[in-house]
Amino acid sequence: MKTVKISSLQMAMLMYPTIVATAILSVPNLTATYANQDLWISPIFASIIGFLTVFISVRLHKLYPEKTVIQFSEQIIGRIPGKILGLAFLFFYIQSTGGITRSYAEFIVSSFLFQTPIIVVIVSMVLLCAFAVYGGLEVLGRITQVLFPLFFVPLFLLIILLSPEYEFSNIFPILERGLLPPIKGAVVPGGWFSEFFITIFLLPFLADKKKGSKYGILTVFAVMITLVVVNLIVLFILGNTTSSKTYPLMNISRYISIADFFENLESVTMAIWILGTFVKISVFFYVVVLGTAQWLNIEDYRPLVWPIGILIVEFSFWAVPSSMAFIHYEITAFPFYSVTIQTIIPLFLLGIAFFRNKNRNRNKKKETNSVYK
Amino acid sequence: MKWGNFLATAFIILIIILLQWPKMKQKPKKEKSAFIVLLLIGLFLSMFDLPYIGGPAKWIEYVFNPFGEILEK
Amino acid sequence: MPKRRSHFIKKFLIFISFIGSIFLLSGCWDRWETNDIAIVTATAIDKKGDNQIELSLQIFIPKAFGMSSSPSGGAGGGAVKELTFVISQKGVNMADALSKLQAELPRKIFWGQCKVFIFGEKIAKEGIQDHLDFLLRHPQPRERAYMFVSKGKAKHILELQSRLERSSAETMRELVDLEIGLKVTLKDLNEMLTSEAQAAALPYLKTMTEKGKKKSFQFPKIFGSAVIKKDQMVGYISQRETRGILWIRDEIKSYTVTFEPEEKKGNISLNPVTAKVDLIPQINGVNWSMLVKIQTEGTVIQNNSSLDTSNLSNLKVVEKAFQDGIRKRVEFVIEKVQNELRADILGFAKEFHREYPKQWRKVENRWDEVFPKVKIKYDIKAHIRKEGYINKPMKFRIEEEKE
Amino acid sequence: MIRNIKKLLWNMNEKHKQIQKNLQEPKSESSLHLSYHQNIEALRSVYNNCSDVIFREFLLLGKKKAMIIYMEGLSDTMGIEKHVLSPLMQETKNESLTVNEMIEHKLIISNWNSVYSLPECIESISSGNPILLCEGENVGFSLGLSKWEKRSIEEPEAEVSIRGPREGFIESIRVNISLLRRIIKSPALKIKTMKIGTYTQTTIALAYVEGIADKTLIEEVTNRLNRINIDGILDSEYIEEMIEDNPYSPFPQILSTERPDIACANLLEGRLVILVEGSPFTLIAPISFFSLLQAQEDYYQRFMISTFIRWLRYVFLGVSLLLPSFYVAVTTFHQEMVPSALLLSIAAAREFVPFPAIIEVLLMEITFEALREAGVRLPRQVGAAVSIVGALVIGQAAVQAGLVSAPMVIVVAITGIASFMIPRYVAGIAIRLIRFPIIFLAGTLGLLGIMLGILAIVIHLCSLRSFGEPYLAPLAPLKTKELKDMLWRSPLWMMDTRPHLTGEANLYKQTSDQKPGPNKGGD
Repeated sequence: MKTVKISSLQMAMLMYPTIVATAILSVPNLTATYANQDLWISPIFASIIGFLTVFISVRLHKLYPEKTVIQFSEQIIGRIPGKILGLAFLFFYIQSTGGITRSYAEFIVSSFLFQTPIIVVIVSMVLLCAFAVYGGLEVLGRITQVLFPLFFVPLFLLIILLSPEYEFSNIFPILERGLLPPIKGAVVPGGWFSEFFITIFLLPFLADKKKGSKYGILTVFAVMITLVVVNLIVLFILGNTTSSKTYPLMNISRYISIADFFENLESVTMAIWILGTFVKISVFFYVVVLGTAQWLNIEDYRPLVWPIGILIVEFSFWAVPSSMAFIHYEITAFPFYSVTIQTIIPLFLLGIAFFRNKNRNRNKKKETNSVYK
Repeated sequence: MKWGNFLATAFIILIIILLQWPKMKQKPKKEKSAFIVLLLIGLFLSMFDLPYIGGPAKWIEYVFNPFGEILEK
Repeated sequence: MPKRRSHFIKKFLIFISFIGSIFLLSGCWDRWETNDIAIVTATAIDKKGDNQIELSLQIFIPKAFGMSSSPSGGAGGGAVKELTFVISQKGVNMADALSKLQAELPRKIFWGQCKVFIFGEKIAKEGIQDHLDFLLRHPQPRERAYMFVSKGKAKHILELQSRLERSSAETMRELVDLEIGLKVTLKDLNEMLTSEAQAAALPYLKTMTEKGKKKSFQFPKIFGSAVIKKDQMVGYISQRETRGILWIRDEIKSYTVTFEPEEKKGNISLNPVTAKVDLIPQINGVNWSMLVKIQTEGTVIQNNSSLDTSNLSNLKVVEKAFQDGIRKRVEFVIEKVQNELRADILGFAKEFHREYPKQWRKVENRWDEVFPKVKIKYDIKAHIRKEGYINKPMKFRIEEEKE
Repeated sequence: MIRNIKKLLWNMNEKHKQIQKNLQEPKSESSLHLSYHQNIEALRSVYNNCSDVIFREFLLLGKKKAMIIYMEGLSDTMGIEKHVLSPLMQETKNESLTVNEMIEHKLIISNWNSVYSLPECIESISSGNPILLCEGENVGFSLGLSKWEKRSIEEPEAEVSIRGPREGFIESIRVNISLLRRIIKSPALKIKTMKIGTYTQTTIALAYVEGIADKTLIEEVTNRLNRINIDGILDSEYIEEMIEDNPYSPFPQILSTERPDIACANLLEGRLVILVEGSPFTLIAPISFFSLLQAQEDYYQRFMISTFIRWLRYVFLGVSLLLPSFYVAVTTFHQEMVPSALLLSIAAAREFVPFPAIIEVLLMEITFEALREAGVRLPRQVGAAVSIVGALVIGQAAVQAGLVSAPMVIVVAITGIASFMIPRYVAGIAIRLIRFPIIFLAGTLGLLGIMLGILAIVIHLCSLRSFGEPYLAPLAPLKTKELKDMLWRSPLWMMDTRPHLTGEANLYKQTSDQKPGPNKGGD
């Protein structure tokens, strides 16, 4: 394969929409269900999982600098178990991609294009992502660099334009029922934060490896800040009705009104949000394709893009029966599933690899001592 | 089994093969077989009425249900 | 060269399928031409019979708009052509009535621009929550739409004509935007009804008649507010009292304060008035009290009294009078809300909850009983900062010149 | 099926080989003979039926037979008579010079050289240089006396500027090279020439500044140029299409310009310039998307004004690409987005229009494009008439007849004006072309469709390269140092560095800290 290189800034710009794009839409609702007016504290707790995941992924990367988790898990726990674990990862990512695609389409169909067949929305997006993934990681990196300002600046503008409507006192009382509700609320965004494990698929391709961990941590921090801010503005505007809205951010963006002229801009919000979702689906798609290729020991992953695209479309139907069921899944299963696969298992891998290396080093030292001296 | 879905998928797979195959000529056999097998899995899945049969989400929900119950309390 | 060839075939196929799909796709689904939609400008919900509601829509007629705006159409110069018409239908709930309405209209009903919702008094007394469910769930109605309660049938208000604006809906919207009365959007209403107090106040509409020489003209007017508790209308407060609410809610903006200084004849009017209002909840054992703190400033716009405000000692008298005027107003309305209506439309519950979450939880379920017992303290500071372009009252001048 | 394709491809291959064979002219390896007559015969048979080739025989200094062969109209007849024939035909008695000495001493010509083979002779003749052949010599002399009619240097019509040099390239490559040389006097300006086109034998010159331009880039371009095997080159576009990175892209990956100052500016930034004989348009490579949006005049105006104009251009690029589709999306999908009053008037205006909005837009856009194309091709006087008729028909009659709505006319007009804002014609065409698929997308999926269209364009632009350089260069991959000439136009004294895309070695183009001010110069 050609040596593909992206900069660590590009990695950060890839990761940010990957986490934030779907999180800003549904996290305020999901956390408000548990944390009520303390929903803005939850992302701070949740970000601990993010920091931990980035730490694990950077550590693992340092032990196996040129490899992704699919490859080195075979080295750590042996060939057959490694393959099985790799399959689990692949299954997780392909299913997540399907789920993300479906929730994207579900959102579009339920708020904008009511009569459009959902398959059209899904297929058009997956097709575009397939083209981007086919172009390779370098192209993805560049795309996200173009899209990042288009995604971030409007989000920022939204915060400013809505400022006349803020009712800051909605934040009180802080920690009314102690720390437990915000911690419970942190469980769901925790699932999002553990998606930072995807960095393990990007780190081997960094041109400036030294900055990798720094940018990784920075991204977690940026995501945390974004979620806190988004949760706060949702709270400031919607107050105690936050938990009853399916897409709170959507509701507040409908509330913008400037000079009686720029009103009802939710379609624009949707359009911009699509950019983030595109990056998210593309990154997940890329991870699945790259992982599959590595799992099968194939050099060029590009031909696999198309068949996996079909699988993603099928999974998007298979994985989710209805939008209510998906929300239920997102609360009761997804966070645990995501954290198990992306944080806990890698943690075990890291532990095993660490001990093995120690042993090996000791053995090596012994060997070198005995043989060459 | 929905024939519409199956036929549409088959058609798309045909297009994919037509477009991608010429580029893969020089590639090793392994790659070609992986490509075909993945396509066949896609074709196989398209035969089911996917939204209405228990999917992976349900299995996972089943596995992680205890945790979810703790949260719901 | 085989490579190039295959490349070409690929691009060609993609192109063909792309174009083909585009042609297949366009012309269906969610596309609605502007001449296929019926733009709803206002909605009225009334009670009809025992268990039914009557949904009335005010719908814009683009044809008439084109006529009145083009120079050739307006040549007649006669009566202004009506730009809207009202259509109504009954049903068990809004969605039901709406589907019946749709069957009567050749165009698709479009809610996206509907900025006025009016509940008839009867239905408001019965409960509005069920209808709010529809408005909040349906993606088209706007959260920013203004909510009203009307005296009598709401449908009548839609049927009124407007002389300045395009429609009566537009008139009402503009009236609210001037912030003379309450300004309640769908989002606000939803928030207020689900908040701790579970009470809200909506602007109350009345049909007024102005008798002209040739024919009388009817127009809608905001006339105080309707008070809603849980989800039913429990009472009504007058326009004057509504101003008291505006004071406490810190929403006074463009209205003139007129008061009479003690022991002096005549009035002084202030405009504009700026104010800063704080509600400070206090709990002392079992005694719950609320400190209403108002700091306000105004500019003299008319002085009919015999006081020269440029005199500093006189100014103090005037300021005192100003202060008392506000106090009277606020006291009056709080008294009414607390004891007569027993609906916490002022958001006291929220304040207590925020300041004293623990104590609040004890009374959460019996706030209705606690609310009337809350003692109110006042701390009102009123000042007059400017006196306009002339200093002494006009009266004075004339008298001075006489002498 | 696959076998069929295979067969097809194989056939293609064979055909291609044959074409290649045909294209290669029978090469006469023959070097010149000692026999004068044999040489003449060979040349005469080559130029059989070419009435414009003149064979003039004369006695060289009264002794030997000699012949001068040239093409009428390509060579300087006066010069031949004055500087070649008249000195060589004078009989001298005492001297016995060799032919070489004779030419060196007698000919009053600065530029000549010896040729040893028949093909060389032919090439020399067809490029206008007369050939002198002598009895008993197996060497011919190519005399630098070519001269043909050419256009004088004028202001380029396609790229007009208000301030800045007014010279434009012309069809003669020599003049064009001299125009470059007049601006960049340093010997570091190198010019490599080659001939492409089996029949046209067009001279192609590759110009670059040594030390600034990347060496691998020069190699790459040379390779691509050498790969061209075609019968004729009529314009630089032929070269452009043969060496592009992605021939299926609507976006130009090579810039063409008529102006020497633009060419030189790019040379100094480390880019390569390809000049083609017979075309006033020179090619510049590699380029990025943003250089299509920059006019040379940006650098001849005060930087604030240039920055403002640049931003205006970016905005109107978006407008010309998206406005019609946005109008379609908003009026047919997202009516709630339009402010109430505006929606009511649009609804009123559209009330009697028989077409759906998307058809209306397409109708108008296509008519507009047709009008524009008609205006370009027609003689200038008629062109004006066409545009007046067009404006009248669309602007007034169509609206009054109720065929289109007035807001639509405004939208199309603004789009039209916006597309004129793009300084490079080729980029403008690309944008105009892409507009149509996006209108379709907007008509099917509303804003979502527009967004998908934009995403597709972004994906395409991001995977596009111009001679190995990413097409969206300073933006993606991000080069913070180069944003100063993309997001805005920094003042000249702040632009210290060259774009890193082309020359890593010679990064700084001027000393930094040259900010002028009263305390720096004079008293």
